[in-house]
Amino acid sequence: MITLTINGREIQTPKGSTVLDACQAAGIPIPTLCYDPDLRLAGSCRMCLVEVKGRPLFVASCVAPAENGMVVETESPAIVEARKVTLELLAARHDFNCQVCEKNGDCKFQDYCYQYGIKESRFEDGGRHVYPIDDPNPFLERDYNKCIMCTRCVRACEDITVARAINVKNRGHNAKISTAFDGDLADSPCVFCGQCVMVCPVGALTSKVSAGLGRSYEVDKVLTTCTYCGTGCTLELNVKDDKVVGVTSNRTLEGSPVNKGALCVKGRFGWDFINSPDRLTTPLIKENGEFREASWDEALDLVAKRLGDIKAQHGPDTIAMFSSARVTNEENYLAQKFTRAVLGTNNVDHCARL
Amino acid sequence: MATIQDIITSYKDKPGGIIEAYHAVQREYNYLPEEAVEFAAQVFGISAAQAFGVATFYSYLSVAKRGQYIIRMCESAPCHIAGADILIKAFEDALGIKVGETTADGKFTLELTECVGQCQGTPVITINSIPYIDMNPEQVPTVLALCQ
Amino acid sequence: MAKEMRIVLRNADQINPEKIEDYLQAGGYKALEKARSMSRQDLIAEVKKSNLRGRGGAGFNAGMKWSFVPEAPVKYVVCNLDEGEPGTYKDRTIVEKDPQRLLEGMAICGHAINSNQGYIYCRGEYPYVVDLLRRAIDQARDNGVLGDFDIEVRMGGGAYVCGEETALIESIEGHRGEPRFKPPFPGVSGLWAKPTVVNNVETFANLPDIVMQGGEWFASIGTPSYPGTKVLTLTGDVVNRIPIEVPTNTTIREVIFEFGGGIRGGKKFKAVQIGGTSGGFIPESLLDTPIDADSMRNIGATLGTGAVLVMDETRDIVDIVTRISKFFEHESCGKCNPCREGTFRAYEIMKKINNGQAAPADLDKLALLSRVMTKACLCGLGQAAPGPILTTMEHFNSEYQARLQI
Amino acid sequence: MTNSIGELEKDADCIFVIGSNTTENHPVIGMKIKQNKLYNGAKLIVADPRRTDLAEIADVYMPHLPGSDVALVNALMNVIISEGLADQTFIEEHTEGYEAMAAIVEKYTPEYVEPITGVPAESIRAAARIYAQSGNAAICYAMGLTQHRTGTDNVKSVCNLAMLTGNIGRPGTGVDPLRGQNNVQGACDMGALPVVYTAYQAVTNEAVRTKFEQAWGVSLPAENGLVLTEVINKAHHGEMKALYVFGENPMMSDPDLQHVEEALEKLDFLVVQDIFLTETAKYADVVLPGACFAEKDGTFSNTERRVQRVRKAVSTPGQARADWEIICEIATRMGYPMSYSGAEEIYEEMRALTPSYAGINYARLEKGGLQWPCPTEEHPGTPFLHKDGNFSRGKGAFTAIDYIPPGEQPDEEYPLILTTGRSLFHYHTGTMTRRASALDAHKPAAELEINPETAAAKGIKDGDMVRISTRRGGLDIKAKVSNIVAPQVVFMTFHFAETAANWLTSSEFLDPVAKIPEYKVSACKVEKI
Repeated sequence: MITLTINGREIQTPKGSTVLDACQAAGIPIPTLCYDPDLRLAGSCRMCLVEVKGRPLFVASCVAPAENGMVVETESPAIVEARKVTLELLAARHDFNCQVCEKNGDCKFQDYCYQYGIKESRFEDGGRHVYPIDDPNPFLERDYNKCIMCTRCVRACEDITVARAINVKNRGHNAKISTAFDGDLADSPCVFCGQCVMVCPVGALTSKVSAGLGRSYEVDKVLTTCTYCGTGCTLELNVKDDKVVGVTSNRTLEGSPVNKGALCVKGRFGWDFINSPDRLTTPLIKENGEFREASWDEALDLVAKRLGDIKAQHGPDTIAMFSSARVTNEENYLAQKFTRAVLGTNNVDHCARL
Repeated sequence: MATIQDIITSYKDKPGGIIEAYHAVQREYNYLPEEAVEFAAQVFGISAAQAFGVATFYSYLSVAKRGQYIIRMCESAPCHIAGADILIKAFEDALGIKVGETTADGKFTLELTECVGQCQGTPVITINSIPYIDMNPEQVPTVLALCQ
Repeated sequence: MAKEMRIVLRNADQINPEKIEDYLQAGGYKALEKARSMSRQDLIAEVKKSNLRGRGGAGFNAGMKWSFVPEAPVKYVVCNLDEGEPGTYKDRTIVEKDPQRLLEGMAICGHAINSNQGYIYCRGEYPYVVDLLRRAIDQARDNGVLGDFDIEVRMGGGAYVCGEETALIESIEGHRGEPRFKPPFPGVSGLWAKPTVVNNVETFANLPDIVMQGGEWFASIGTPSYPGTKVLTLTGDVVNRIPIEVPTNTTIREVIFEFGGGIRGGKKFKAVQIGGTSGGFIPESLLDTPIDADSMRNIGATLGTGAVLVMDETRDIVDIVTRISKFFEHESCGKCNPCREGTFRAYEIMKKINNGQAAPADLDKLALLSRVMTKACLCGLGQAAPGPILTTMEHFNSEYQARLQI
Repeated sequence: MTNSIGELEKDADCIFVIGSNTTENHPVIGMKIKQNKLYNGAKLIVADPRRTDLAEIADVYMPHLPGSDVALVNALMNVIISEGLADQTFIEEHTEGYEAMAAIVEKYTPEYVEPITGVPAESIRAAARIYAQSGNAAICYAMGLTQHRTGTDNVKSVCNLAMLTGNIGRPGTGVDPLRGQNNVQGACDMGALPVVYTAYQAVTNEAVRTKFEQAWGVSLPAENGLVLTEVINKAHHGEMKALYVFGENPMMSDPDLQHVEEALEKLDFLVVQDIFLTETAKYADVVLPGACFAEKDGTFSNTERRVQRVRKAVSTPGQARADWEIICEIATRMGYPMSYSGAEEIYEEMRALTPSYAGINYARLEKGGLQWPCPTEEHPGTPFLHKDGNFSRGKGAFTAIDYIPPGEQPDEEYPLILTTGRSLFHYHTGTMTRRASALDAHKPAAELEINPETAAAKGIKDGDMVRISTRRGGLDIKAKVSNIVAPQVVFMTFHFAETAANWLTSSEFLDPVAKIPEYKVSACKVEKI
């Protein structure tokens, strides 16, 4: 263990941890924008700066190894001043329209501006890049007028998805997140997994499928398992007014043991079939080659009667059940129990092979 | 003229040699066409986005087409106080183009540069990286005439 | 009368730099031979004893730096020839006049840290130096003097930030030249994550003499805390715009008025910026300061690369600093927020001041931004960028005030 | 999977992917494989008729012809044996049947196999050496390996390969089928199969049957039932009278759709329970509206045997009901009362009868999933099977397998091989993804991938409409000219009802054991229209 002093408190932290780790474990909040525990470290946003006694420069706590005897101040006047200036500098390039932003209420930049009292930027005299918002893909909105250049999207694309569709182009103030030749995502190796949306701390990258349907503070998040392939990724269904309005990632190991929040395009953006107007909402009975709506009682009685009659007339083995690789274990259990115990046949199968 | 593929491939055994390969392509083509960036990404095992990121980071690399003669005019402080602004204006007037542009015949491109390390003779320009020191506006036609 | 003292420029204009035979005849590669006869520990101790401090700007004790390098199967020696500080042409001068000296110095370092591969990262602005070095390396290889130590030259692409050692390493690796956070330091995890010593050309070029004449000899030259000589390059409104090599206890005044021959056109001195474009501006009152790094730091200036940009009485400080601000805006790599946005906004405010459109609040804002950048930026570029602004606001404040809108 | 998904990211030193387009069909697993290959230095070997995303970054890529898997794997083993790279200790201590297998493999030299597979002998050698010499080597496969008349042989072949090199029973090794559907593992585990109850307890085993009879209070049939493809065939013959289809879509997913259509039309009674009016539901007598995954509680079991919770987030639309409730209602109306308070009560009944799930309860699942076997509530679950080479059956059995060519061979009229599969942007029969607005907007139609050489010979340009025909029928589709397929192979996805690939596939050739159809090989022709 390493012992260091943070804001006058003596704190113990395991060897190999960073100053940020030590602060977080001790419940001392440190603002971060570029830091993401699942990504390569960048040390570039300079929000997590702290003062370390004896060091002339501020120290980025996310990349600073904790050392024995360190004396750390996390909210000294000089640090607060530096964070404010950094926030003001970012505010000067950031399209501050929180009232219509998808990320309102779920935006680290907004949180820190609030926390540090940044209502406007003193550095807004002149230039600001204005980027068109014009990527035509149906999945994710790219609004680089809100980008704060934390590069978490680039690192997520490289480290998690390994699609490596985006990088930084140009340098200095002209630096911008871009695909090769700065074209559309569809013309890049992008697989639209939306890991970039997952890690974006601001409203630069958002889901087009969820746009306008509800903000983070309006939704309940229900942890469940994806309905598509057999990987078994967990995801959070975002629910507003008894409607699914989006999918977000649970990034804990406990909540998301298989995928740790990573999803694919289907899991993240393919949920709105749930609300499709094509959904079956009532039992249907076919009469003279046409379906008509029926009550549950009528439909269930008809099914029970027909199955019972056929079983009686032709024997149980002339009936079969196709259960499903898409329904739950509980339902599959009941389906085979029903087939065997009620229909009296072992003719139960599902599309495992197809 | 060697093909872009041949040029880049000749650097494939140099780890991290993409910048060298880019320089070599530019020596032949004066800029980095898209295919050079894409091919270099393949050869050096990095993404096209990263190869593009590298190509656009360095001021001596260009993904935009440029002229046969690239005139770079230093405007760092030592050249600045030695009259770089007047010199820049003289080149713009002589070529009829602005900084960042290429003449219609594709012969000249004017660029600004930061210090080229020839500060014993300010102001300095370079033409295709060859320095010309102690420049003054009167010498502009002479220098341009050298580009044949 | 102050005198030059030539160590790294000892052979300058005395030998043909294209001929390794000339260098050998002048005693070249004897130092490498001697170094290789020494144990690595003894060699490092000797260099430590010389108190040779890095000539690239940071001024860290070279021997000390080497001693931190851990054991590893692969290590690298990297020479920083990315001389991007405006007004600086010393490394080019050293290499153009005596390339073998650099190679020998690198090979000595290679022996000290047990590395057999060196890289020279030469700025893209010097393709002719790249060619010269490649010829020199070929000759050294053919001659066998380097033994199992090999050197490759890599050319930069026009990015000032690549003078920062970790950005330089990124660039050799074929990446965008964005600095890494430290630790880990290159000595532990540098080029391709292997232990790597990065030193400046001038630092390496001092090594053959230190090995031959001993650490004590070197330590006795110039100012004790920063001994030896320093190559300075004179530019601007000085009569002699030349490179000189002087002991480190030489004063700024001597540099400008004795070696430089004073101000051009009989004008009066106004200011000198030393150490490159990130260096502080020094007024007349501080000209008797010795040029060694510590003395310079004490007056809020830097020795840096040793560029000496002299400005006469007619020069417009605010205009020059505006131009310098544009340099940093252009050269910021864009990785960290305070530098990417800060250099951009600093230039914006400087333009406003320079155009006579600024109010007193703009000066306060500029001062605040500068103060934060100095301590908050990720690498030396952003930390040093406000230096010219802060020092001119201190020493030439009236010029700023005169530009403000009333 | 014998092993866990996470091991592919860190523990495997070599990953051999055969018949799996992982980055499109199991994207998150594909990400982990790519991470391991690109950042941790793992070796990657890919065998696939298509030049997939993983093939692009593989150390060795073997573009083998569809249906030549046994020959290819036998050749890999031939190299391993002849170069002395087999794990003799593992073979002696943990396996049986080696001699017979080795005898068969002897003739499968890389040179012998090259014309069968189309893979250069040197690639086979390189792949064999990497697989055998990389420490922990894992095999991943999917339907590209199994959907053949020799599907079972193919799977046994890769098991042979793993045992031959001792790549069993350690993290990062094993044989990992990547299962294509969210709960296909669970459906099998739950006994939705004609020959077993839950946890693969045989219906023909009297002790097992007695257990279930006691639990369910009813006598149970002792004979194996029919698999899905046999049910369709029986229906076609008029011997199957009623079919209850629950969350399946055979009118898209089954081979030879004309055959399926005729079969469904011959049924006396078809009930379909689903969330949409599927292609199959259109043939139903009664359609019952069920719940989608967001509308009910329960559990899914993923491809690594991990049981995880499904949680109800929203109500079902209209009168639609949770599927388990519907089944209970019908059972009750048929004179067998079924009633549960909720999914958990069903689960509790199930786990009392299911040894491998016995230790997994809902409370434990709150802390992340658990991997079966998990026999007791104290058991931590089983990330990988056959620890230290100890197989559940005692010794691992090698199977001596000869190569059998695919059932359908190209001929003069049908000179090309059609192989089918999925796209990243759609899922199975498209029932859900075709109604997911963004997915369908991005990928609204199928394309036929065709090699530039083949396309040029037919005068087909990228984007042209072409007609693809097999002995079953034909359909019109847009051509995508691409090097991703070899000259003699064409590929299309089966998600799109407008161009349902299974009008083209055959139900004639089934794997004799698994009864799996040969989706991956249909002789076909392609013409410009």
